[in-house]
Amino acid sequence: MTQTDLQITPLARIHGEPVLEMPHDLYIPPDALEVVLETFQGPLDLLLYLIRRHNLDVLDIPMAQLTQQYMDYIEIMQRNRLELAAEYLLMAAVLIEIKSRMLLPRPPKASEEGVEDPRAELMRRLLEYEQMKLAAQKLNELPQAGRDFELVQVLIEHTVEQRLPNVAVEDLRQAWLALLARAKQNAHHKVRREELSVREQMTRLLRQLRHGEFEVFENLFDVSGGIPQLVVTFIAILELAKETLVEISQSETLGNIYVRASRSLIAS
Amino acid sequence: MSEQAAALSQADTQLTVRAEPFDEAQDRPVEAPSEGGAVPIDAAQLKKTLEAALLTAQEPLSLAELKKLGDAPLENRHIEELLEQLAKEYSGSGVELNRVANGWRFRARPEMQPYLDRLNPQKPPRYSRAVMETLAIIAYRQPVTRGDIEEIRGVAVSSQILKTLEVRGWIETIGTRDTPGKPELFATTKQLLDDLNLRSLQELPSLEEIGTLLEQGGQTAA
Amino acid sequence: MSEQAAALSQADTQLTVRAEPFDEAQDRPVEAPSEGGAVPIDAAQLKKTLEAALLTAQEPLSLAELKKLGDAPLENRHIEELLEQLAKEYSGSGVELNRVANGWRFRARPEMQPYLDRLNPQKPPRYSRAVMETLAIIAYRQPVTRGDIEEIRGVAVSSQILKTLEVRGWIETIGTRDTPGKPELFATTKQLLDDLNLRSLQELPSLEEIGTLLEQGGQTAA
Repeated sequence: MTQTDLQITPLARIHGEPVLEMPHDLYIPPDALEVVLETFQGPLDLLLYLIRRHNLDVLDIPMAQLTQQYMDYIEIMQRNRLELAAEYLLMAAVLIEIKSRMLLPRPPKASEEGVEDPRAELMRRLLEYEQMKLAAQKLNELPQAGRDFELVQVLIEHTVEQRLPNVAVEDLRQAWLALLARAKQNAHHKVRREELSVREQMTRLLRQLRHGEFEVFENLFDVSGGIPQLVVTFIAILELAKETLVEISQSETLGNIYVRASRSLIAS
Repeated sequence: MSEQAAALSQADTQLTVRAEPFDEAQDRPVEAPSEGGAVPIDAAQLKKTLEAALLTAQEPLSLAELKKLGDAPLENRHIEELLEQLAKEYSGSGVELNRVANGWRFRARPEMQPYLDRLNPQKPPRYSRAVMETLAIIAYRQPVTRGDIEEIRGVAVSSQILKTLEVRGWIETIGTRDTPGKPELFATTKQLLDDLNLRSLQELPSLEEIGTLLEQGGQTAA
Repeated sequence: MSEQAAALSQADTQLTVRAEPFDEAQDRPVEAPSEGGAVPIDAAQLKKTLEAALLTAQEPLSLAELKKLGDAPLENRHIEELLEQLAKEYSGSGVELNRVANGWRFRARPEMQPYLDRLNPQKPPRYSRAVMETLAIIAYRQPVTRGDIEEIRGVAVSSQILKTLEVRGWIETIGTRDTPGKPELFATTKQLLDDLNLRSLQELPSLEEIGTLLEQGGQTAA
């Protein structure tokens, strides 16, 4: 049980003081043990620690010694009612098993074929774990973006204002098509086909009548648009009347016909 | 790089005030000694640090912040001198060092933007189906109320959708219908026609045509 | 600045191949004409654009992306030449141009970090041993399942650990192993390499180099 290994990393730091070995005194503050326990990454880590601390040979582990030390450790933990991960107990079983197998005399025949050392698997795992443990340290030493160096990022001022979606006529057509398709599935949503020009005229007329005053009927027509245009405008006025969007009045027979937007239509 | 590192560690240890200020650019004593202020010895080193700080900062850095980069107390004008030198050094580059309201910062030169945009071609945003259908309904069936739109679409129309179209200047309310609740009537604007490059609504694909298209899909028209 | 703009718009229109390549640095005909390849005319302009792009980019830029900055099709080696020139120009500055796994990017020189930390005292947290060991196992043994990691570490690997690494963008699942339960296979990402300023996994410290307790203890290897 040499204690000369100076390279041991502290087991833990308690109140800033490194704890290099398990305290030997009778009383161990439970919180200290908890810290100690947390520093180990698992049973393999603990075993590696014990191997290094006691200068044991990984390739020829004295199983009795190692097992004894491991069990002592587990016992302290359990005595202090610290919750031990199941892996630690499993490892205890593994160690005891290896130890007992090593006590058994080797079958003479098998020894010729070079029966595997019961410790081989444990050794392999210890070496592999240690390699990864060291690799983790190395990785952690590599300079890391954000931690050890900053990335350059210069501003680009996007002077362009927020981009708005472009819409093409085709998009509108597709949207309407989708509506139609859906409307067909629900027969009660009847989508009437209507001359678009009528709707357009309806909107135009409503805009014209926005002021809320009576407008002379004839003034609503754009004669330059030709006869079809006149017809469409006329239908639009009828449609507006039907939808009670406009009021049409005539004070005397054959007198002027006036049209105005419904009172409610006049936007405040 | 190792040279760099060496220079830096040197700077770490040497940061005392040199009696005779050096003109770093020329590496010889400056003719006119500065007005008696403490001159940071390794101005070149400090400039490099300022450069790194400004290039990595996400926000403009104020003089107060930049001062923290010196190992010795610094005067504003020293920092400003270095910043102006830096700005000059970057004058031929793709970025520029500017003084802004809350400090100094680098930015890409505006002329670079068309090129930089090639790297981040923002996909043109698209309107949702709900927005497009609402627009189609208003375009083809105007003037319509929200209720009309909802009836045709078979689902509720959120205010957000109408707002989107209004803000875009494509629809407007042209009054209210004289029914209970006085619902607003929506219509499309001339702006929409302009944006779609149409002279009038009649140039929209006719509903007849659309119906035909649909029937090609093997369905019967309503 | 307007000069800049002028230069740029000029570059826009002039991008044809000049018969006699110019040495941009000296602005006179180059003695030895280049090996007959198309030489981008305004190499200085392109370099400036590359510079602006790299200084503003949030991520490393690949050659393929950098090529988009040219107005004419470019060969890799032209871009690489310019990048190397750029890197050299920045050699005396506070930042450096590096090539990493995902391409090229600028970073502040690591020596600057102690200074930059003064501006931004909150550092990203250091990862626990458990996280780093898990990362090491994934990095050196990839692709691995959670079971593989647990086997090596001898303890259960919490989902939190894997999550931490995934959120950081350092590991990802690249499929499942064809065994019962179809466990996910983890591998490291290019992002990890970028963040460690490496070009490939081969630049990670080699396991031989890392060694083991065995060699450290001066004992003979098996």
